[in-house]
Order: sequence, then C-alpha cells, then structure tokens
Amino acid sequence: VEEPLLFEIGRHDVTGVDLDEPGRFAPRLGAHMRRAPIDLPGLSEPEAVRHYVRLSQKNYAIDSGLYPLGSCTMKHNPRLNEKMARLPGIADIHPLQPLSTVSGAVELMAELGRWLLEMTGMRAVALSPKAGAHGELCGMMAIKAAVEARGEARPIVLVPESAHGTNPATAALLGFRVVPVPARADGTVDPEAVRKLLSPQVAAIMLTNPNTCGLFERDVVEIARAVHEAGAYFYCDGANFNAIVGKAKVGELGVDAMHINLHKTFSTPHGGGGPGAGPVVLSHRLAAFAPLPFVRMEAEGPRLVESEAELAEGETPFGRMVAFHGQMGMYVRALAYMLSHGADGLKQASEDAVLNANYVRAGLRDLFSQPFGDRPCMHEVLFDDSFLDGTGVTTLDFAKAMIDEGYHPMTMYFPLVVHGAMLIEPTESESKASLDLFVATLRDLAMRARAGETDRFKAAPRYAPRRRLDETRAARTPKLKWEPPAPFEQAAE
Amino acid sequence: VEEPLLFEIGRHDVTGVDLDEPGRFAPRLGAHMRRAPIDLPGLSEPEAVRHYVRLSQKNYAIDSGLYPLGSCTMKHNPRLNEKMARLPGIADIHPLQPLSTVSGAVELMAELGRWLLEMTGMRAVALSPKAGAHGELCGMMAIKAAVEARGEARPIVLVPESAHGTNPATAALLGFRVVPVPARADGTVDPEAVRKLLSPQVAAIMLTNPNTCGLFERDVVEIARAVHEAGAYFYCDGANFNAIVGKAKVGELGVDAMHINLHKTFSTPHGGGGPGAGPVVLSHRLAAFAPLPFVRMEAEGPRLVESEAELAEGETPFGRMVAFHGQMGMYVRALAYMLSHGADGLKQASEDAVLNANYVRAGLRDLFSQPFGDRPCMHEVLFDDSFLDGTGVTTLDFAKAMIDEGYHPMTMYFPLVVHGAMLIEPTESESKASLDLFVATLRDLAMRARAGETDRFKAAPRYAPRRRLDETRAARTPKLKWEPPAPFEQAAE
Amino acid sequence: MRYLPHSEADRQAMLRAIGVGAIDDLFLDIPEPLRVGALDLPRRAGELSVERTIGRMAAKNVAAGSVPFFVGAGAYRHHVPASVDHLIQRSEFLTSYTPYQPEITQGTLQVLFEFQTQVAHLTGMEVANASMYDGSTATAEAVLMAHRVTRRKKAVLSGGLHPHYRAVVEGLSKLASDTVAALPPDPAGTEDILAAIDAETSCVVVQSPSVYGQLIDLAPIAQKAHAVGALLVAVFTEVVSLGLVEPPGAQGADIVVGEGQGLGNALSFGGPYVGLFATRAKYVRQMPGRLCGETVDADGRRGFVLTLSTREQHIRRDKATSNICTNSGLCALAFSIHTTLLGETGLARLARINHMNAVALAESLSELAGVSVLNDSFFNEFTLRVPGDAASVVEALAERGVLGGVPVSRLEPGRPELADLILVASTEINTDEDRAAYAAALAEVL
Amino acid sequence: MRYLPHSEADRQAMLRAIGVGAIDDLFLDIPEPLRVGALDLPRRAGELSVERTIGRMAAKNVAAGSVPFFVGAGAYRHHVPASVDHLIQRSEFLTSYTPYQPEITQGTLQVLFEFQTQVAHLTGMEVANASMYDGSTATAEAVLMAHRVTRRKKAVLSGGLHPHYRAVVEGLSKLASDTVAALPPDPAGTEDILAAIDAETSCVVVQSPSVYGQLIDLAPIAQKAHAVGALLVAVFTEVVSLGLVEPPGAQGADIVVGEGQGLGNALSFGGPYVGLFATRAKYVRQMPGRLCGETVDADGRRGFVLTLSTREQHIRRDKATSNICTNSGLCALAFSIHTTLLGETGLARLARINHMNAVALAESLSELAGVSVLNDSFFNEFTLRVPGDAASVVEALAERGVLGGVPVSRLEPGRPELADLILVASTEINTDEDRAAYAAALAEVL
Repeated sequence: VEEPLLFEIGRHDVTGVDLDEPGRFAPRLGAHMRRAPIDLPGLSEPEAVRHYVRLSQKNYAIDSGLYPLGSCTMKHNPRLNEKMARLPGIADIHPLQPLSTVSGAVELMAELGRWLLEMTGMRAVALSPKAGAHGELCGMMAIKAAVEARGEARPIVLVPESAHGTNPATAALLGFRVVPVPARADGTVDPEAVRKLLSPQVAAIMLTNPNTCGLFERDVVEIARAVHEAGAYFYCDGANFNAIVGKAKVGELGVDAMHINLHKTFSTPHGGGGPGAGPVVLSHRLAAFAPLPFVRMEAEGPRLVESEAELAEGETPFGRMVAFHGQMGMYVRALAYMLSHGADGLKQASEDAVLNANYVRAGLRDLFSQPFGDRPCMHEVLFDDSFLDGTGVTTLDFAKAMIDEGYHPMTMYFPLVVHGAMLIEPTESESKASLDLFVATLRDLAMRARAGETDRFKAAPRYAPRRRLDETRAARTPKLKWEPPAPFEQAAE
Repeated sequence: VEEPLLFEIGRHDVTGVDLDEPGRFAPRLGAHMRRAPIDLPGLSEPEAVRHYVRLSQKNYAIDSGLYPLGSCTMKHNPRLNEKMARLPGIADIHPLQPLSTVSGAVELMAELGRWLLEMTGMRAVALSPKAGAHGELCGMMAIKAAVEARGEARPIVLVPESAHGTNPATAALLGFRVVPVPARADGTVDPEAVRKLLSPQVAAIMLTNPNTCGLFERDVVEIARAVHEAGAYFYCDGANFNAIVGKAKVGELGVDAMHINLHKTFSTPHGGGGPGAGPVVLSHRLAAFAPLPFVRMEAEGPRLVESEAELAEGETPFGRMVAFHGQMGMYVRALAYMLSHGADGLKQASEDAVLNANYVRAGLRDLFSQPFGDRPCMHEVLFDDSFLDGTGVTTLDFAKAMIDEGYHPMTMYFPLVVHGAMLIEPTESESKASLDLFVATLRDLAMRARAGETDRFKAAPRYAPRRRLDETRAARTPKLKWEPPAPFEQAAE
Repeated sequence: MRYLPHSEADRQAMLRAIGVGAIDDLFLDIPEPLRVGALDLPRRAGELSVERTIGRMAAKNVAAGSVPFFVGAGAYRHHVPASVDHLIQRSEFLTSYTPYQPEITQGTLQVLFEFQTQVAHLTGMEVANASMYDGSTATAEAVLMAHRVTRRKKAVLSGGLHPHYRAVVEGLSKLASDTVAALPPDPAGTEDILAAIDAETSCVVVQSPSVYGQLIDLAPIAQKAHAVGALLVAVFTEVVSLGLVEPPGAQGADIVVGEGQGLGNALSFGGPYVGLFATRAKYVRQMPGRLCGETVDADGRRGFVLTLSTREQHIRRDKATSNICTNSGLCALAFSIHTTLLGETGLARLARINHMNAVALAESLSELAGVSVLNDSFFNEFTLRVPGDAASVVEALAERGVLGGVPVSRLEPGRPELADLILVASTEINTDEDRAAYAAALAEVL
Repeated sequence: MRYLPHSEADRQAMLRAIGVGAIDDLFLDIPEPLRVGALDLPRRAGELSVERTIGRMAAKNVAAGSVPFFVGAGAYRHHVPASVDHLIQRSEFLTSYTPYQPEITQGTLQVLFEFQTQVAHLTGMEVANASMYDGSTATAEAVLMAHRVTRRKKAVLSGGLHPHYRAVVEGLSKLASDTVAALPPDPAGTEDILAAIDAETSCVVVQSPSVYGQLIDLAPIAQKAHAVGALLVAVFTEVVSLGLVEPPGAQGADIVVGEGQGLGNALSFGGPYVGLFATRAKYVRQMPGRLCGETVDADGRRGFVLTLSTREQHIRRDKATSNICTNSGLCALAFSIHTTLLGETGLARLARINHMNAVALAESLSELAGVSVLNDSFFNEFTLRVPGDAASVVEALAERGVLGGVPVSRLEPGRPELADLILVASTEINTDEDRAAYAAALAEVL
C-alpha cells in the first residue's frame, strides 16, 4: 500500500492540535511580523497517526528481525530505558534551571561517568559530545589543545586505511594532514610500520580497536608505547568497544582518548539515524583538557562546572562542544542498561557478542571467504567477495538478495581494505535459533549464487516496499523537497 | 515471514525477567507445594519483543487503514487517552485501598456519570458493567428486579429480528422467553406490531436505535408510550449511540435503560477483542435498582457506595455485576475523549459520522443495492447482495476481495433481516480523501464482479498473511492449544 | 476539533455530493421536538487542558508505588516489565478489532492460541478459553456452565470465596431463578464444605488461596462432588500463586476460573482485568467465551481462527451458552507477554519471592502484642487479627503513609466477628524497609 | 540476564560448533596481563531495582511541569501532543538504523524528505538537510560551510548570539586556526554589527530572536554582508517563533540554522535536541549533514534515498564537508510529526499564544518597582532587569517554587554590567495563575 506525501494529503486549514485563539492584546513584535504564509499543511490526529504508522511499516527494524550491520551494532533496545528517559524528573527538566533543582541530574551524569571510567580504566570523561564522530572531534581537540599547550605544532595524524571515514574527516576538520598507516597481511597494524611514520610532526594516531576487520590489535601496547615515545597521543575509535567491555581496559592498553558510542555499546536506540551520544574518556595525559561542562567530584557531591569562571587549579578545558550539557536522554538510557547488566552482565554481553560472531563464522567458513584466514574474530566477522568469483554476483547483489529472505543486509564494501567486504555483526541479542536460521539462509544464497542463479540476485529485492532505487538520478538532479506538481495544462504538454 | 509459536522457540530455563533467587526461609505452604513443572517456555526480552512485534505485523488496525465494520465503530483511538490511563494516580491505585486515598478516582467516576447522564437525559448510571453485553445484562437485571419488586411475573421480552445476538442471549440468560418483533418494509419497527405483542406477560422490549440497518426508529416515542402503557420497560441497545450524541437524548425518547459501549462511542481501544466497558444509564423508573457499587452525590462530594450496609432510603440495588468498581482504565479514556470534544465536538462527531456514512452511500448508490430504498442513513449504511445477482460472487467473496485492496471488510451477513448484508460504518475519523479512495475501490470491485472476474473474488485474499482459512476443520476437530509434535518415529509412519 | 479530519469546505462538498442542503437534513427521522439544542457541558478542550483536569483528579489519589503497600484481596501489585506495556500499545494490537477476519488478524489469533495454552498449563487443565471480563464474572459463568453440564440448578459456594465474587454469582442466580447455597465466611479454612454437597448440587465453588489467604486442599472436595455428580469449580484471584502451589487441575477440578490481573496488568482501581477460564476437553462445547483454534489456510499453511462459535450469541442468539461477545483481549495479551518473559524459571522464582516476603511480613507483624496470623498455610496474603476495629487500624495506617491491607469488614460489613481482621498481602515489590515501616506504623497505631 | 538469549547449554553447543573449548579462547589476542579480572561495579539488577535507582535520582529534580516555569534561553517547554511520543516509539522507527538500504527504509526516508520540506518552508529557504545534532553545532557547521563557500576564514558573531553557541564556534575555530570576531553581549539589540563586517569576513552570524529575546532586522545585515562577499548566517533557538515572525529566508539569509527542540521534543536537561540547517540551492553541495532526495526504483515508482553523499566522510574521508555521520533522526521525526499536527493554522495560533503570554508576563512584571523589560520587541522571551543580583533573585524564586528564568550571569559570568538581568520565557504552558505566582514571588523576593 502506497502512502502519499504529507503535502499531498495535508490542508492548510486542518490542524491536529486544539488551541484557543488568543483574545485581543497589544503585540510587541515591532516590524517583525511574518508577511507571507509558511505553507505548512496540517493533518488531523487520526490522519497523522495513520500517515506515520503506515510509513513506519515500510521500515526494517531490530524488533522485526536480525540486523547484522557490522560496525553498527544493532542490538536490542530495552524498553525499560525508554521508560526511564521519560520520567518527569529526567525528560522535563531544563538545562538552565537552577542547579539546586537538578541535583539528581548531575548525580546521574556523575554515575554514568563513574561506570565509563571503571570500564575503560581512564582518568576523565567528557560526556557532552552528541555522537561518535562528535566524540572523535572532542578527543582530537583535546589532543590538539595538549600539543599546543606544550608549545608544539604537530600537523600530522596517522590513520590506518581500514579506519571509519570519520577518523580522517575529523582530523582534517582540525587542519591536520592525514597520513595512512598500512595494514599487515593479517589485517592488523604493524608496530614497525607505525614507528616508521612517527616523528615530531605527528600529533596522534587514530586506531580502532577491535579494528574494523573484527580483529583485536594484538600489538596495541607496543604501538601505544611507540606513539608515546614519539611525543604523540593515542586516539582510539571506540566504535567496537562493545566487544571488550569487561575483558580489557583501554586505559591499560595505552589509549589517551576514546569516544564511546552509547548507541552501540550501551543500547540507546538508533532511531533511524540518531540521536546518538559520544562521551569521550581521557587518560591522565589529556584529562585536564576536557571541555566544558564537566562534573567535578567534590566533598559535598558531584558539581557541574559550566564556565571558565568556576575552574579549579589544573583544569584547562579546550572550550565547549555543545550548548548545555549533552545528551541527558541518552545518558539515562545507557545508565539503565549498565545498571541492568552490572559488571557480570556487561562481560557476558561482550562474550556473547564475540561468541555469536564466531558462531556465524563457523557456520559459513566453508562456503564464504575470510580475507585474513580462518581465525577467531571479535564481535564481527569479515568476509570478502572472492567466494562469488565467477558467479557474476556482486557483494551488493548478494546483500540485496538477503532482503528478499527477510534480512537486513550486512555492512558492505567496508572496510575499504578488503575487496567486496561483507561485515557481519550479529550482536549478543540474537539467540542460537536465530543465528541458525540466518546461517542456513546465507548458505542457501551462496549455493544459489554458485549454481548460477544470477538473475535472482540481480533482480533483488523483489519482496520489499521498493526495488532498487536509482541513486545516480537522485544525486544528479537533486530533488530535496516537495514541489507542487505542475498545473494540468503544463503537465499535458 | 512466518513466526513460530512461543512453544516452538521458548525454553524452560530462559527468562526475560531478572529476579534474585530468594535466600533460605521456612515456607508456610503446608502440603500445597506444586509437584510437577508447569511447562511454560520462556523467552529473553529481545526474543519476546521480536516475537510480539512480528505477530503484530500480521494484524490490520485502525491506525493502518480504514476499518468500515458496521455496528462496531472502529474510530480513532487518541493517544492522549492512553497517556491519561497510565498516570500513576489512575493505573497504580488499588480498588480496595482506603477510600480516603482515592477521592480523585471517585470524582472521576462521578464526572463520567455526569457526562453520560447529560448526554442521555437519564436519571442514574451503573458504571460497572465490563462490556456492552454485560451492560445489557445489567439493564435487563434491573428490569427484572423492577418487575419483581412490583410483585409481577412477566416472562416475555420482545426483540426485533434485526437485533444484535446479544439481545436475545441476554434475555434468555435471565430466563425470559424471547418473542421476535417483525420489521416494516422500510427496515424500522412498526408501533402497531409492538402493540399487538404487548401484554401483561411482557417485561420489556429491547430495541436498538439507531437500528442495525443504520436507520433511526422514527416511531420510537410511540413505541415507548405503548410499552409503558402495557406496564413494560423499554431497553435500548446503545451500540449505535454514537450517531445521535448531542442530537437526541434517549431519556426524552422514552428509554428506561441503555448500555453505552465506551469503546464504540467514546473511543476506548478495541484491543483485538476487548477490554470494553458498558455503563448503563437508567430512567427514573429503574434508577433505584442500579447495582452496587455506585456513586452517590452528597454534600461533601461524590461517595462510592459499595455495600448494602451503606444504602440510603429508596436505593434498592439488585446486586453486583462485578468484583470491585468496574473499568476505571476505560472510564478515564472515555472521559478524556469527552473532555476533548466537549459538547460542541461530540455533536460534531455525530454529525461527521452520519455525514461520512451518507457520503459513502451517495458514492455507491448507483452500483450497490440498498434494501430499504435510497434514503438517508445514520452513521452506517446497509447494502444487500442483490447487486451481485448472477455474478457468482457472494458477499463473503466481495469482502475478502477488499482485503487484497488493502481494506478491512465491512460487516457481513448482519443484520440477518437482509440477504447478504453489507454494513459499512466509516466513522467520523475518516477524511474525505480517505472515503473517496474507499468508494473508488468498492466501485471498481463491483464493476469487476459484474464484468465476470469471479475468480479474483473466489481466490481472495491473495495478498494477506493468510489465504482463506478452513473454519470447518477448526470446529470439527478443535485444536485449542499447542501440543508437542509427535516424535519423529511416529510422525514418519 | 483535532480528531475530526474535515475542514468546513470538505463538509460542504460532501453535503453537496449527498444531495442535501444541510447536515440536519440527514437527521430528519429524529422527531423535531426531541432534537437536542445544546448539552449542558463544557466545550472542546486541548490536550493540555484535558491533562490538567484529569491530572488533578489523579493527583488526589495515593499511588500504590509511592508508599509501603500491602493491599490485595483479589488484585495484586506486581512489577510489570516495561516491554509489556510497550508491546500492547502497538497500533496493530491496540487498535485492531476482534479477529473475525482471520486472514488479516493472525497476530491477535496466534497470541490467543498461545494464551490459551499458557492458561491450560498454569491451571493444569486440558483447555482454556480466550479470556473473560475478570475473575468474578468468570466465576458466575462457571456456575452457569456447571448448570448446563449437570442440568441442575444449585451451586454451593465456599465461605472462602471472595465476597464480591459471591455477590456476582448470587445476584445473577437470584434473577435467573437458580439456587445458591453460600457458606458463611471462613477465615481460617475450617469449614465443612463436604457436608453442604448433595444430590441437587450442580457445582461446588471453592477458592484457593481463599480470600483470606488460606490454601485449601481441593482433592477431597472434588472427590465428594464427583461422587454425587457435581462439578468442582476452583477459583483463584492471585494467578502468581500457580507458580508455587499445586494447580487445581491436578486436584480434580472440573472448571478452573480466576483473575489474571497479577500478570501483566496494572491495578487500575479494579479494571480492566482479565478472567481466566479452563476446563476439561469434554466440556468444551458448554464453555462460554471465545475460543481460538488451529487450522490451515487455502495453501495448507498453519493458521488460527476463532472457532466453536456455534456456542455463541451472534450465531445462536437466545440458545447461546452465554451472552458474552468479547474477551479481555489486550489484558490477555499483557498477561501472555508477561508470562512469556517469565517462563517456567521466572514465574517459579517470582512466586517464591512473593511467598518469602509474605512469610517475613507475617512473622514480623505477629510479633506485635495482640496481633496474630489466622492461617496455617498461605501464599502471599494472610489474615491478620488485630486488637480493636480493623477498619480504624487500616485508616490510621494510611494516615501514617502505609497502605496496610483491606479490613475484612469492608467486604463483609455487619459481621462483628470479622471486625478485627485485616487481609494483608506482600509481593515482590515490597522491600525490607516497607515491612519495617509497616511494623513500626502498626505498633504505633495499636 | 534478561537481555541475553543464550542458556548455558546454548553457549556450550556454540563453542563446540566453533571448535574452541572455552569462551576465553576467542579472546586470545588480548595480551594476557591486560585481561580484566573483574570490574569494580555492582552486579546485574532487575527492572524494579533499576527503576528505583534512577527514580531516586529523578525525584531529586524539580520537574518543569510541577511548578510555574519560565526558563528558556535556548530550550523551551511546549506541550507535545501524546501521539508524537507514541509514534516515535514505534519499533520500526525507534530501532531502525540509518536508511542506507532504501528498499526497506522508505518510512524513515519519506519522513526525512517531508522534514526537509517543512524546514525549508519554515525558514523560507530553498533547501534543508535531514537535521544536525542541535542548534549550537549546526551554527558551528554553518560557519565552516561559509568558510568553504567564501574561501575566507573570519566569522563575525553578533553579541545577541547565545553564549554557548558562541563558545562552540570559538572553540572549534581556535583549534582549526580560523578567526572569530565576537561582539560583546548586546541585551537590547543596539550593537552596530554592520561596522564589524569587512572584506575578510566569511560570514556574519546573527540570532533573532536574540538570546536576550530581541527581534533583529536581518535585511540590512544581509545587504552589507553581500556587498562585501560575505554570507549571512541567521540563527534561532526558538523554532516556534517562525510561526509569527518574518523568516530569515525572506530577509536575505544565506544559511539558516537553529534549534528545533521547541517542536516535538522534551527539555531533557539539554539533549537530545535537533539542529535545523537550511540554505540556498546553489550551496547544497557545500552543505554538511545528510540529505534525502527523491528518485525512482527499478519499477519506476517514486522512492527516496540518502543522496549527495559524495560530500560525506564515509565516501570522501578527509575531503568531506564535515565529519558528521549521523543526524538527529528520532528528534527530527518528533519535530516533523508535531509540525504536521499543527499545520499552518496550528503553528500560527501556537505562536500567537506564546507571544500573548510573554507580553502579559512582561507587562505584569514590569509593574513591579525597579523592574523593567529591556526589549522593544520580542517573541516569547525577554530580558528583565531587576534591582540587585539576578542569580540570587532566581535562586530565591526557586525556593518559593517558581522557576523564573535564567540569570544572564550564568551564561556570561564575570560581567558585572549584566549581573542584574534575567532571561524570562513564557509559552503556551503558562496559565494566568503561573504569571500571578511569578509576580507575587518576585515582589516578595525583591
């Protein structure tokens, strides 16, 4: 069933909100009154509810099926967290109401920070970044501030080729020059290669660990030592932190800054593209540079430090990442998740995530190709497209065929270091039965590809709300908002 | 995508609720400890959420499309009402906690009663019945009690043939003999026919108004007068009250008792089959017999009368319909609906409901057949199957074909007085655009039926989670709960 | 008005299409003098206003979750997982009708099939229906069903049956000219119900745990009933007890009815709740209420439908087994989801915690001078004897911020011998602090 | 653990299938000495326990809805229709990922397309993106974009810009070696910003209504900026104002950014919110953030996709227009639903009510001795001058149960000339009683 656009069914004189027209009063708008209508169609409540319900029904979601997006960590979103985020004492407090009326909120931020620091073994946390990439920016700003505080100018940042695109983009945003670090044949970074690139020009290395090939960088300690010896900092992309919570503390690995995607590791919902939250943990080398605002533990309890006027000795924040105090709505969800799991549950979740990825790997290893050999992976398993050689089926075709089987595709063509990459992350939320069915389905598809059923793949998806969309056309002649159709006479020409 | 049964995926040692095992204590169960396991499989929370979300996706709902079930009144369910029903001061109060701690709840019941009485022009209200049929039972019990209080025995109840099945069933439950009242050619009840059936043996007439043919019983006042003159009572089935709220007061029409389906007229959700709520309004003739508990207005405010020990002069309740005080969760939703509409909105809703039904009637009248001629209807429009004569398509086939067009079928084969009845109630929640599309679809189907595309109808539905189900098989060898599959050896025989 | 989609222009266009000049032309059948001018009620209100009005009423009530809370007597406060309420609010469940069109309501139907199975397992019976209004009406329906099965008209009610349930059965029986023999209130579970069963008896109705909390041995009652051709109707008001105590089905019950509110459903001042109804397979065609059954569709795939509807009013009219034409669908869904989340392990553990908390409370309170527990066995509720008037004690406790239970006199007014009894319940929601607060407040009050 | 589906038996079977003996065999790459023994954190907790822990924290905060509430300064308390929160909690929206697979995410994509259109119409601009983190980060991105468009590096910030926004722009610019010329705080809107614009200027950033509530005439600023080849970046923090005041697009703005929280989104102590970002069509390829565009599928049916992603980091890496790789999807959905429910009529009326309430409050408060309103024009917020220290006044009001606004000193500490100013906002949630309570409390405090 097709659902029209709001602009095709809405009417300017219909509203789904009952408000009484105000009585007469003397406005104080000066000369600033709006002159033209806005052009905003309205819907009554029944129409609006149906419009959005029907639109929602065109979406795939974790709640409706396995969502094996590698590196994205589509795990279960507990409903308790949603309930907690809607408590009036959380959802209905203003960031600038007197601090005396929000002590519980500051306590919650302090408690979240305490958990994050204990899990990572770090010194300080900047809670305010609004997403993972924003956290990267925060961490790299802290590093740049630290470099400048030492009176140095280090214009280079090292980034492995397997890194998320946000890493080089973030470095570039701050004016750094990005130098790529090659990977070893086994998919990990060679400390020797890093050492060769290090110099007094290098401000930092940005490393993802576990990396985007699903492997733990086993030489991470040696890399960290080399980086520190060169006077540089070690930024860790925490996108894959969910594999090692309770198993390893990044502080002990030598990391200086790492963002934590609360939506990946701590289950705050992805919401079709956000909002996320990207707190950054900082080592003792960077702790002093944490941006405003931050929570300081004082004898009387936690205190929210909002401005430079309130700084104590040794606190040298590099500035401010956002208005207000960050994503309270996400903090509370993540804290509810942490409290629910506890130390034992968090460790178990990491273990189950790794167990599930390896179970999928074990189920597919004879039919699919692993670019770095048949060895255990962390929370996600990477395949390349060599098992499709000669079939005429591409990674994209294969992924789209999964849609027809009722699955969301895995992450494709990432990391870039692997040809036709397929990155599968089942997460700890999937049951064995669910994985068995998934593996069986992928095996069946692989065999069909090899059996020459190429058409089935090229035509996929056939059983989705839409078939493949013309992305080239969208980009070539961008149509980014609704325009009224041409009048009938013109249209008929 | 198929969804297995809970019993096929659940495991006895899996739970989605974390509880700490209690420590040692001395139980006081006597000899009553359970001896055998219950056999209840469990699911973790992610599995459970997905199980029920996927099941839900196999349902049609108002929120996903027009639901033209005549007599069922599938109107929009405002989400504000759900929010109000979940306020801790409503959802989290116990029916037997001290009355001093629930004065707001009693006030809410009183306020709901006030609205119902003003809308109906009646004297008293029994809020506690749990559904429409339960309200019928309540009303008929009040009538029976009133008859008995007069020292009479009147074993007969008159019921038109077009009545809902609950009417005769209710009367029979109380030991009444049901005598049918014939309808006139125009689909309404003839006061003369009623007069002929009236006698000192008759306790009551049960009449639906507007009736199930979607017509207002225009001689209702005359019928009421005749009934009263014969010493009998007038029970009105209030299933169709939604057509006349703010347009006519049933008290002024001569009704002695009427139940009100809060889910039909006042939008409490149908929930896939309940819970409903069926308060009964009573005339001065029956008010004294209202069952316990009831709210009495006193100088200090409303008071909840729970037991015979608390009765005042002239209060002679016939007993009690339910434990506790009825459907508070539904009261609050209905009251929120009433407050939202107000007197003006309630009247407008009735008018729009009638307008919409007549708009559908006007859109179809040339192609469909109206059993009682081309005249205005109330909130629902009745067609018969004569327009399908010779096509080989039945009412059932036609209805199932609607499913393939994305619509829930209308009510079929009811009322029984019309051959192949199709009863369409769009409700006031549908927009003109929605009705235009609906009418166009029905017209298209009718033309296809006449064009001889019989197969399309016989095979319908084809685009639903299931095709037509074998109801005979279900009834002949009832399988009413899950049984484990036979072991493989047996199954293979 | 936000719920009404038409603009004035829409309305005018539609009237034109219908061929009438004004909306009142469609209401001509209503006799002119009886058309309402205006209702004496306020006009429309926005959400904010409605929230304020209802919020003010709600704020006058003491929410159970805000105080130490020990009230039961047929409705129990348990913790319901957040996912339950989320799932039942899904549009596709919440705003769907009774699944009369099975092709597009398999979701609701499969839920009902799973629910029926869960209820059958919990009660230890062969077959369960798709739910009733609540426990009290289910009990009344069980009595009517027993009349149909036995073709007798006399029900014997135990003195441990919830007084409201008794009143519901009595009220209906009285007006339907049936007989009810109700035994006097039986706080300690010592009545001789066997003596009340005779050859006229259609059924004997026994609640366990009784309204007083007492656990009752149903087996001998079933034996005696069967010996005279009567049925045993077993009743429970706290479904969580079935996680720990022997189910009625294992004790010979013929019909088992009860209140399912304790799983998945809020207190809500008494409703909506969900009645459970289970029986033996051989009586299924005498059963009231909806039933969901398994079948296949035209392509041979498994599917579910409402079935055996020839028992029901919309087919059989005055010959129906009941006038019921609904179940408590959404409450049954909540019940089923909560039960699924618990599973065998979770429900048993939940029941043990309830029992432990009640035992701890009973021990603590009975240490107070003059206070005693009447029951020798109980699950999560017991009857407390206090010195003096129980109603005053409960009120005094409430003034001290403790909701300490239900004075028996509220359910059985006018019986001085019961005036010093309180029904006290404790579930998993109660903490040690709650119990300490109760004991302290009670000591203060006495 | 309730979120983990495996039973122990499942885990053992899976380890066997993988071919390892124990789970730690999968973690061998972590250097042995660095493997964590145990975290110094509590163990797992049930829902009830988590609810109690977080509930206790929440209970220590004063919820805005529980008191007369007049706090704004960049976040506004509006009434959000209940259906908004219901709809955004639908699993299919809540638990879906970024719509990179358009075939199975048309729901999210169509919502974004509608959102972009609504934002473009509201701001009076040609094109809008699919949302940013919030208003402050959108402003920083606007400055970076202006640098790219003009190939200059100096931003001029008005003294009416929210100080937090200014800090975000300054912090990033400082570390990225760009220049920021920020004018001093300008409560009354009297600064001469035209004088600050020169040939080095990439953009001039002006907020209207300013953080002090003052409405600013943007047209002359746009004129001056364009004359020197600079862009006008117009900022708003209260999107509801656009229902009543002239949009920036009609005044010559080149980039319009703002905070969308006021529609559809709760206060939530500052986040998550939703940044709005709109510009001219010719700059679209310099725009940061996600964009949704219309196209067709293989069958020629209309459909939507994320587009122009060659601007983005996952394609362009260090050449991207921004490092942003998310939007504020669910908040944008809430914004869009609320806007749809309001429609033209509703939003205009809502804005008028806001303005009326603020005017009434301003009139009432300025009757008090020594109290004055600084602004000659404003929407729903204004700057109040009080005798004495504004921070103490606000604190004293809070002690009397009135949340009366934000002392300017909290945003601009260390500026004695601003120490007697309070930012006071009033929206449709305020009643006559709220305003009377404020006036009474303020009279008492002064």
